[in-house]
Amino acid sequence: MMQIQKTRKIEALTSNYAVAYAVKAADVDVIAVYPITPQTTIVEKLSEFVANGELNAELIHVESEHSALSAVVGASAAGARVFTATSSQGLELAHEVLHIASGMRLPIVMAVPTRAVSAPISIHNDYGDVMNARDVGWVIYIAASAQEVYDTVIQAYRLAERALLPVIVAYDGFLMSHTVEPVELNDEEEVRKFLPRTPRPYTLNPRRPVTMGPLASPDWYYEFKYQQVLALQEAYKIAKDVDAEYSRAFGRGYGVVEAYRMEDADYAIVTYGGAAYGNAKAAADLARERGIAAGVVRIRLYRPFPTADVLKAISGVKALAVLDRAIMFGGPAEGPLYRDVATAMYMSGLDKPAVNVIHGIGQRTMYVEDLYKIYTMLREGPRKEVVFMGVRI
Amino acid sequence: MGGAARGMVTAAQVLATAAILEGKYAQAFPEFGPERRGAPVKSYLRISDRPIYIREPVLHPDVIVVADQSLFGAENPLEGAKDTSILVVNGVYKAPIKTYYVDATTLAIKVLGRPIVNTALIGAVVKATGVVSLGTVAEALKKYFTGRLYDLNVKLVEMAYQETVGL
Amino acid sequence: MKVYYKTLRDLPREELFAPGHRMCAGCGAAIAMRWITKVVGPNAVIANATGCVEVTTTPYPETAWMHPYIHVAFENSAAVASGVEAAIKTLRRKGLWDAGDTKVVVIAGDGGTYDIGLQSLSGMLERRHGVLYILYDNEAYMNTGIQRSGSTPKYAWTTTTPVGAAVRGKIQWKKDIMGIVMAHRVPYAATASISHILDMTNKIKTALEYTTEGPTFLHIFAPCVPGWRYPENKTVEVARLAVETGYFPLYEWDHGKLRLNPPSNSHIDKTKRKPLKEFLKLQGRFAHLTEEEIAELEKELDAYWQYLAKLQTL
Amino acid sequence: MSLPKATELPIGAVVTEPGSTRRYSTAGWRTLKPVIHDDRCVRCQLCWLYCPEGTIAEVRGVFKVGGKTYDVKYEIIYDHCKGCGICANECPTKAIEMVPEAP
Repeated sequence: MMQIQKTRKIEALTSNYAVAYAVKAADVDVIAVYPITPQTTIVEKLSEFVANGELNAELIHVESEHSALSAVVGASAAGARVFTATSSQGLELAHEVLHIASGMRLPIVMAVPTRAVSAPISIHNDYGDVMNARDVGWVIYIAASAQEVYDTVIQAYRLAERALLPVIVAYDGFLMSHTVEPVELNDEEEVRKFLPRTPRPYTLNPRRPVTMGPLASPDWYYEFKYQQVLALQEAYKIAKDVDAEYSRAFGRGYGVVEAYRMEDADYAIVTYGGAAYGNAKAAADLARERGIAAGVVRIRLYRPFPTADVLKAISGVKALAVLDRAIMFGGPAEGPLYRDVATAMYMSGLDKPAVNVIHGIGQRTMYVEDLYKIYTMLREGPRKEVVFMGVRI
Repeated sequence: MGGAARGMVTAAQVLATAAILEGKYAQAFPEFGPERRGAPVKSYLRISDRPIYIREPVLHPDVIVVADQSLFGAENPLEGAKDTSILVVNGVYKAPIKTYYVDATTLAIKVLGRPIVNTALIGAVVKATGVVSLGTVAEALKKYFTGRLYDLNVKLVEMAYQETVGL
Repeated sequence: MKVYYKTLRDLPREELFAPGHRMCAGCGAAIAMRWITKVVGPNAVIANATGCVEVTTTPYPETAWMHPYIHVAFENSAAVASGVEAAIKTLRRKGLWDAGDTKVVVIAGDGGTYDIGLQSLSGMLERRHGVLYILYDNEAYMNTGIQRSGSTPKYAWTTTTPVGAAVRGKIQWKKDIMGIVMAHRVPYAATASISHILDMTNKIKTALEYTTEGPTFLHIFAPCVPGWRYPENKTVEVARLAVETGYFPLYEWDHGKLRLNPPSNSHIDKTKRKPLKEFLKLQGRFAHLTEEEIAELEKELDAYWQYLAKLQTL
Repeated sequence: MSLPKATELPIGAVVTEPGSTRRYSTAGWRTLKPVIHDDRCVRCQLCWLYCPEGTIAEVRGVFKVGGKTYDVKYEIIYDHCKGCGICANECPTKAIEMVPEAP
């Protein structure tokens, strides 16, 4: 026991710094980033690593997020291990290239400390940005602690390079990106063993010339899109394997879905991200103190959607609420995760009362008491319509 | 709570770092805005022996640190205070709860030559709470300062620790 | 420029750009591509912006390219090339690149350079990536069916600058892209025309070699048969007249010095230039021009030459 | 024609065979085709130089034409000639003639 404690290296880091440490451990070759709040401290830390010679990488200070993602597409196509990061408007500006990166099957890793999208402009946190990128063929993780952010970036490289898919590692802007927490860092040599350099089938190399990004006519285009469907399906399995392998190597694992006090829960909140999950756990504790069998399910792997694991996690409850931190306007329900959960339930014939609660928009404080109320609401019989919690109506 | 330029975000981070170095769990986060230097800013800190998952602002703090007297006019730093809460204040202020005083501004000017009070207030918090040791604070400061500035800040923490008075 | 090819006999013989591509019969850009690929040689990565060249050369499952080639989008070829260059640099440093001294070349049209791609081009130039950026200029968005661009000359007809009773063609002047590039203090930038192959190939090679110092830029004049409305056998003739009338001067910016190249080096003297009309009259896009309008264009061309003359003295 | 299935194609729409447009003949694009009258050809190379398709081949050898001996001869690869006529237009000795395609 003493020995283990001796070798553990625990640092006080924000989630943004945790990303930078993971990128350094992964021996990334090319980084292209553009400053945007709350992502900026990632690139500041990485710049420091490069300046100090701790990270042997080219850091491209691009002139926009569109170019940031374009540059890492080019670098990844050339066979380099790459990294970029952005938030909010930056992710929106790069949106075009998101589709291209996944269409070209490039193993890019991008960190997204999430932030509300304009207008009006807000630098604060919600998931309006990354939810706009949820269906573009990227794998998306949503982490809930600085430790998990660190671990997930490393896992993301392994998954990306095995599935040949780009990966977003998202987490709460400010609420995590700027929050100092304990993070246990891995030995960098061990991380490099966990992330061996495996040759990719195609790269831009004059010794083996290929054409990337061609024109596909109606006779061909659909097949490549279907390939992406299969790749995302496969990534579900790979993500589980990678998490298990990581857990064996470094002693920390998360699964693709995390459940809190769900063993005997009658009512569940299903959600994502650090603040929603942490506060929902506190609310579940409170609810249990007050006699409600409450639990929380957290979606860690958001794309591909872990349908089987989610359905399993909620199979025993009487009713559930899906707590969303983004508004997708004009749909049958405004919460993106709710649509996923409802679709998954419908497709599997699972019929349970399920309500969509939206909260934490533009970093409106989600008090534990608010989330506790979700449990009482579920007990009383959930409403059909979407609940916009915390807004003045 | 303090003006942004007074480094209250860093102060909370240093304390969190010290707690983590001592094997505790900690969480330090500022309340953010696009404000520039000098605007009031709140910074939160939780320290625990168990993992911390709650990510709510600290509603009922055990310790309230006020870096700038003027905030008592503009804000209410004692909002949410419990009977058992402790106030650590730069200068003199009469509050209805247990209060620790330190003239952080004078100390900072004396040591750093500038009225940057955050590290002085770290010393005051350590005196008031004993939540971490001065030794680990000095260790934690290494992550935030180097060279001469590090030496001066360690000195400032120690001086503030000595000069903090509880009433 | 350095002279790598003194006569046509010195030019590289190997074809590195496959036929069977779907560019129009008589395409000026196709001539440029043939010579770019030959001169650049096999050890290079090509990053291509969306445009005519891109769609006509990569009809899946075929490609005209013999080089490693990447197309990502319209506005970002300079950013993509920045990433490729950075990747090769790091991988070489780490001993993970097995192809030696690989060059990076961008090929983009005027839409992808003057307009939508200007920002990423500027970023690449400012960051001084060792990339050769080649603009093939056909003076409009030809890929989408002849719409005006920042490069379209004044009074030219396009589908978005039609000739009507109130407005007759494009009402603005062509943007000075070379001036914009030169303002980035690149080591080397030059203009070239598909009609003057020795000049063009020596400039491609010079610009390629100078990428060891930073970004270099070539502005290649490439006439477009359907867009300019001339017979498809006249492509080289039109390009040659563009040079001989002074409409498209051949010059180079070599480490801060501007030098006019033959035959343009004699063209500061107006009498040495053929009348602009000879270039205009071959093309349907200028068929509506009145004598007054031609006179205005000539006047503006004179002013441009005076500007070049001044630049040459710097 | 039966095309490959999604799972049989290289991932990411990568084209793995360089220069493979060569398989596609553009001969059908022509209405007129160039014919080189070798006796009038002075080997100036301009047709080879300006061909947008690279379909004018330089054939090395010993060629005796009208009392002159050349080490090269130019031949058109008709599979890829689109019949644009630039070669004929640029030829200084009018050695290339554009003739209608045989019906």
